[in-house]
Amino acid sequence: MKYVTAFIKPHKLDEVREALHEAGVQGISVTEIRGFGRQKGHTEIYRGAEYKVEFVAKIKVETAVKAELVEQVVEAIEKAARTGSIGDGKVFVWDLEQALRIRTGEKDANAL
Amino acid sequence: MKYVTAFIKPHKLDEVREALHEAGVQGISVTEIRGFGRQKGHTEIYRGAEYKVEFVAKIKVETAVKAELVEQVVEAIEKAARTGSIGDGKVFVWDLEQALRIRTGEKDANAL
Amino acid sequence: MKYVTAFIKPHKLDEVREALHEAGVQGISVTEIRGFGRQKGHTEIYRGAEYKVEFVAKIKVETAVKAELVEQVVEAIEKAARTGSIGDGKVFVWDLEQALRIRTGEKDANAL
Amino acid sequence: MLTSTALVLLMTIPGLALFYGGMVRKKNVLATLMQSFAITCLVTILWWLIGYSWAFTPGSPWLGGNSRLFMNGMVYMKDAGKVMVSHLALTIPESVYAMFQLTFAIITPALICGAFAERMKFSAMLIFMGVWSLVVYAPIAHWVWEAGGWLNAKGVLDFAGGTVVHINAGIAALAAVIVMGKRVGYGKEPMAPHNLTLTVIGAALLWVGWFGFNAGSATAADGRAGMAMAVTQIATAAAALAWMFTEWLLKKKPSVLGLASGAVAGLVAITPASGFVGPNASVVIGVAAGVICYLAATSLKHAFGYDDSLDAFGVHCVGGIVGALLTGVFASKDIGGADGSVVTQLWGVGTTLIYGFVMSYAILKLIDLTIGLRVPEEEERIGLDLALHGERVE
Amino acid sequence: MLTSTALVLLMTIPGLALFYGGMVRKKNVLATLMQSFAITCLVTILWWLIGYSWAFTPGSPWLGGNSRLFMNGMVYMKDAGKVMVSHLALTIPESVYAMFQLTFAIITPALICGAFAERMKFSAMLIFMGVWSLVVYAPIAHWVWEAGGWLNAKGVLDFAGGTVVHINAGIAALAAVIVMGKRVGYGKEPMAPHNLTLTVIGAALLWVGWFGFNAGSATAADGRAGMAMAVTQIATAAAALAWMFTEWLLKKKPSVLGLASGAVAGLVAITPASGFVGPNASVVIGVAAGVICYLAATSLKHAFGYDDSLDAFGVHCVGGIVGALLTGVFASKDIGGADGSVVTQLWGVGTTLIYGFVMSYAILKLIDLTIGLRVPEEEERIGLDLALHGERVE
Amino acid sequence: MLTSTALVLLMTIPGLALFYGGMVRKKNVLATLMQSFAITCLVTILWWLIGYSWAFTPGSPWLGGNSRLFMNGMVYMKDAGKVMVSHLALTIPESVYAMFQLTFAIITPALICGAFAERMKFSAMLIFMGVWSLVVYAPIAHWVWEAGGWLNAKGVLDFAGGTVVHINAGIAALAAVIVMGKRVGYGKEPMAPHNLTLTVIGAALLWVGWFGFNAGSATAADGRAGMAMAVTQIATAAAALAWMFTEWLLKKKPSVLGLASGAVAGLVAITPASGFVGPNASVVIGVAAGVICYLAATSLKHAFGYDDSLDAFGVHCVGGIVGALLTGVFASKDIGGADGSVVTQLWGVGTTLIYGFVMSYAILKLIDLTIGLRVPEEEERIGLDLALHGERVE
Ligand SMILES: Nc1ncnc2c1ncn2[C@@H]1O[C@H](COP(=O)(O)OP(=O)(O)O)[C@@H](O)[C@H]1O
Ligand SMILES: Nc1ncnc2c1ncn2[C@@H]1O[C@H](COP(=O)(O)OP(=O)(O)O)[C@@H](O)[C@H]1O
Ligand SMILES: Nc1ncnc2c1ncn2[C@@H]1O[C@H](COP(=O)(O)OP(=O)(O)O)[C@@H](O)[C@H]1O
Repeated sequence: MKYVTAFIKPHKLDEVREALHEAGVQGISVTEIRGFGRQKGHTEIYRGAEYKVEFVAKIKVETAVKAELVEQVVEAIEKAARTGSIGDGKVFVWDLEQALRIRTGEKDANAL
Repeated sequence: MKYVTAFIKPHKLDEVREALHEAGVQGISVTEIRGFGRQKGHTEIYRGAEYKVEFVAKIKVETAVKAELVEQVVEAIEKAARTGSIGDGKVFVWDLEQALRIRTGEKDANAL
Repeated sequence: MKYVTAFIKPHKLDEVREALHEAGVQGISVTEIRGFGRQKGHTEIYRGAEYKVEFVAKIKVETAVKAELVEQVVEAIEKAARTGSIGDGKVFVWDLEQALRIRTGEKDANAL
Repeated sequence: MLTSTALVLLMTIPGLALFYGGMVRKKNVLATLMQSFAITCLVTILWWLIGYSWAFTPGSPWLGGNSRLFMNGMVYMKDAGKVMVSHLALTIPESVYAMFQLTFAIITPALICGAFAERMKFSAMLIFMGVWSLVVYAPIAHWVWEAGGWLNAKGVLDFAGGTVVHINAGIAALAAVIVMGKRVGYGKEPMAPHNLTLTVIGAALLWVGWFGFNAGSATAADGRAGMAMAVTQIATAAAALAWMFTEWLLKKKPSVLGLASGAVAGLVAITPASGFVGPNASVVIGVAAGVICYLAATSLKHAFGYDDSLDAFGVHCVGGIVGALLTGVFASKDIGGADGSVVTQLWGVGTTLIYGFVMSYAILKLIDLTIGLRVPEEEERIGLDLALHGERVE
Repeated sequence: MLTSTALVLLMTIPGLALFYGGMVRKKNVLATLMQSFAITCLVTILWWLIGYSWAFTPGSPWLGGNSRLFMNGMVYMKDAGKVMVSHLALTIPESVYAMFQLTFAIITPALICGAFAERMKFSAMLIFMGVWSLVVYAPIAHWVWEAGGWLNAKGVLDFAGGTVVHINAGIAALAAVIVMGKRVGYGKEPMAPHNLTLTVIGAALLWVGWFGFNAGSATAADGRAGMAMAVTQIATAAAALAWMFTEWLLKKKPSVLGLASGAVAGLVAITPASGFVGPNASVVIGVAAGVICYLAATSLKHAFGYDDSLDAFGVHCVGGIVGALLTGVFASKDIGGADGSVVTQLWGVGTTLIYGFVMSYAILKLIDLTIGLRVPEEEERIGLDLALHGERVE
Repeated sequence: MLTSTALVLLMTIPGLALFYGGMVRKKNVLATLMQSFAITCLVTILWWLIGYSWAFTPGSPWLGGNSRLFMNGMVYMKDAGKVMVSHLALTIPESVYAMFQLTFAIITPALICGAFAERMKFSAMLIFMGVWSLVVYAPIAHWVWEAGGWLNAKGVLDFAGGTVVHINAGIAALAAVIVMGKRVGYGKEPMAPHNLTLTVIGAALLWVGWFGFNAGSATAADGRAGMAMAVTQIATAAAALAWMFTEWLLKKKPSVLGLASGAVAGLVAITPASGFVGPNASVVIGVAAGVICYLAATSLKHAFGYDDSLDAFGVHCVGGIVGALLTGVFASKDIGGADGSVVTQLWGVGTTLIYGFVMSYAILKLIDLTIGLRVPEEEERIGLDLALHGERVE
């Protein structure tokens, strides 16, 4: 099994979710995060005091998939999340050792 | 060392935490996330406009443990988090390469 | 490639970010989490009812780096995040299989 | 009086709604606001239909008459220059008097909601409040405030509602707590207030609005109203500080919830006394209310183990009793035209406690046996906002 | 009257600001609050300069005169004991009358903001509101409320602004919606209200403030003001419950947004009628407003597919029409000194709809062709708070 | 007057509490609300004990007498029909006058809190405010407002508190800032306002309440009160727009914080002038206040590098000086019965600045040397909500 994590632009979440679904992914977990990277944040001004907000709001999507699906899944995310402008984000892939579905006790590939 | 991550129902956090403690785990980190899976979200209605909220609120629990503890830990989570109804969540396990306790500089197994 | 995750004290984020930058890291992702560990939470009292808030607010910093950078990176975090008092947090390192920059399609080391 | 009416409306919505709304968990905040708002609407309609007539027209010593059903006959006639007035307030139009009294009839049931917050069905709540308003509130208001009411005849003093409003609501709250039982997870899970900012705004608006409550009850902008305002302000401040310092002493930290709760306790306790006492007495009443209500909301509640979610009983019933009895001690002929008597006051307090408890308990039991009072456990877990109203904050 | 003025100011800031602010997405809440606040300031200055004079001094049947530009001649003279009074309100100083009327001139344009929330440029909004206030609001106020206005002469009844305020604002809202088009993502992305707590506070303050609106319009604290207050209270409660029960029936859940919206619909509908009808008529008006506005804000909007973000048209224009026509049905000589006529009322409604729509559309188009009405799509995505004002909530 | 009192109370809680509470970081919001609320209570009790007597009874030119300690002798007598009145306000009961003045005595110290927000010990704050209220506020109020006060005798004009309230609070704020030093991390870490929604609500309530402040200071609902209300409204709008446009010009974006701050600056500046000037002068005062306070809160603060957290000095002291001096320029005999003189006004401003600064500095130093003014750095980091009060928002 593989574990795929993607950092994407927030308004792309819906599209990525659908693309993953079509690629056969059954479950994903999503977190709101702050990204620091090439894309820069913005400035806020309060009574003359300027605050540089360094981060950009991003979404982290994570999903465990069968090893054979991983190519498709990465590609699906890439297509759905791409806008072509800076800050589109990254996809990372790890090897996953074990998986377990809590409800049924199913293990590994069956648990995804 | 192994790294264990579990996605569970929010109201199960306390029980899981205790179970982990009993299994000998000394530290955990917890994040609020949104889960998309077999369990479906709910509908909200505002002045006749219906919004399908697709996600379900879940809790992500992550902890690094000594390799020999991993079986017990997974089992502890499984037992504590199970309600038997859909949406109970998953447990994933990775291999972990290094660990470091920032305060003392201790490494690996000693750092957990 | 390696993937480094650190759990640190919130007010240390700025320093860690700068240290990572100096160590050559180009992008990081940051999440607000709740930590349970040796450092204990606090007590709140509302009309005589005491609530033990077990967790301590922590920050999770994650970044993918080239394998050869990993020593420096871990060290940079260690130095920047250390206050010497309990609750300074942990650093964990994994092996990373793939990386992809969504905007350009660049792969692995080039994608970081 | 128009102003006083607006101020007292401000007390319930948004005042009380926010005071309570800030104290519940986030998943129940809208449901809690909705209770105050819906009660405002429901009681208004019932008041127009029946309530005003039953409470404030002459009838028997036990209940008013039917002459003002549908606010019949209260109509203003422009050309004739005729304005109906109530026999209870000769200097203002009866329509204004009815509206001013309506705001009291609204806030009383709304106060009860604090007791069963976070677990009652909305439909059951509407039914309970509707019935309660007519068979508990209207009669007691009649007994105490209508010239022919039997407690009024006995000489029970209740300037602005210590007995009719606060003891009455507080004892109904206790009945509700007993019938309904505790919230799921009470004592085990944290149930900390989700946003005390709202609670502080609410308490502040209650304070501001209470001027309308107490000063308005003089039904004229004269010296008595002025004195009512002064003692209200002083007693409230004294009670807030008393609660805060007690907590500081016992729990090591002064809390904003304590300060705000103390202010409300002071407002409650000075209510029956406000047109009858002077500044020095008001300080005593305030301090007593602050300390005693603190103990009621903390030690007493823990000792008996009931789950009065937002301390409707601990603050309103207990504070109301403190105020009613001290009115008996301090009321001075000079100020209010009548000397007080603790024994007479006990009559008012006792009757209200007994009648209010028995009736409230009965109504609630009846509803529980028919449509049920509580939401299913699963809905309580999800939170009432989503489960009952399909809405969510953020 | 001083109090009424304070109460009506309370309606716009913070009342309306919060009512609207709670309904937008979090990224637009400050921008939405800012609209109400900036309009309050802008219209105040224009009123001092020109607006008051054009609306409330004698002139032609179409527009007032220039005698009160810069509030000229309204100055109070202490020693001479001289106080200027308006010919429209002989018992209060003209400065007070002008301020009371100003609060109406403020809330009317502020209501329009609900239609184009979350997408309009701040600069364009300021310009639109400034022009609209002078070329739409001032004339219509003059027609209906100044003794020499042509609709006034025709006998059109509008006690506190059903036509001048609500239909007027509501039809301008429709024009804005048509000119500006839908929000990016409308119908595809969720656009749920981010914090209904704010909306409930806002609705409650609108209700409280409306007493100033309706009772104050009697320009005296007499029996008519009292009756205006009573019918306002009853109609509002009836409308809120009507909306809630309709929704409960059709959508299975009673929502707090529905209850609050219904209350506002009731306040709107009773406005033109408040000094002319009695309690029973007010219940009918309330129920009608609750049900019809519910349908307007849900079915009607979906049927036509326009994006009236916060239902400024659906609640204010539709509710205003319901109220204006039912005033024709129920107005009674006994109460307001004049019998109502639906035909006469139709004159008022029709003229306002046509003049208001045409003028609003024209002004908006002109601005759109010159500086543009909408923010760029990227800024709409980021949210107006950051894009326009460089600020953020939390 | 009852209404005015309720309105002015509304200014401090919840008005000012929210205005300030929204500007601090989330970890300090409850502590900030608590300051306003606790001051309200504390000053009420001190006012009853001593403050009122020292400020508003005849005594020497420097301080009032002791005849009204414990509000002695102010009691209303129902049967005798006797009502005590103050020699300063013959048409209202003295109890009402004392309460109205109390609301001013409350808001003045509460304003100072803006300067040392996010770092002062709660206990130290209570002590400072208690002492300050008696040895700074009471004497200055006596000098300016009591018939025998020496500045009053000199002809210093201060209708509703430009000098007594705003300059006084503002200069104490500066003293506090100097004694206490900067917040930990000031200039390095972001300290952005956590929730400007609260700040906007607060500013709006300040505006609404200020009608009570300024119009109420006429101590009668006459033409002067009406004019006071009109100029308050116009000056506030002018100042808000002036601040907004200045910011728009210099920083490229109009902010809601700017608009709200400008409104407060305008309210401050028109306060001393409100019963003395007409509409046109009020526009000038408003614009001047908006621009000058903007510069004070931005450039001046940065130039000197002090940390006046919420600009209590920049807005209240500077705005108060602008208003006091322009009152000298514009006050007209026609309106207020007295012509203004800048020189006389300078006397009032100067004495208040010197006496206020020296005394405040001394009291603060004394407390600092005994129990200490600031919380430990660790507690400042955690936030005052948890550290001092054991509570948290969400
Ligand atoms: N090395 C990294 N490790 C973890 N997250 C990263 C890394 N680099 C970038 N990110 C995440 O991806 C987001 C986008 O990266 P950025 O450098 O701004 O643009 P781009 O993806 O177009 O190169 C960042 O905001 C951050 O959340
Ligand atoms: N493949 C996956 N990768 C990551 N998280 C998942 C995956 N599948 C499910 N989850 C998480 O587990 C939660 C529960 O999954 P769900 O399919 O709803 O029910 P069940 O666990 O009973 O099969 C989801 O809401 C999601 O947060
Ligand atoms: N085994 C672990 N797995 C994951 N996170 C951990 C683990 N142990 C500690 N943490 C995180 O590190 C934080 C600090 O740990 P703690 O035990 O309090 O102090 P210290 O780091 O000084 O030993 C915790 O709050 C938690 O977020």
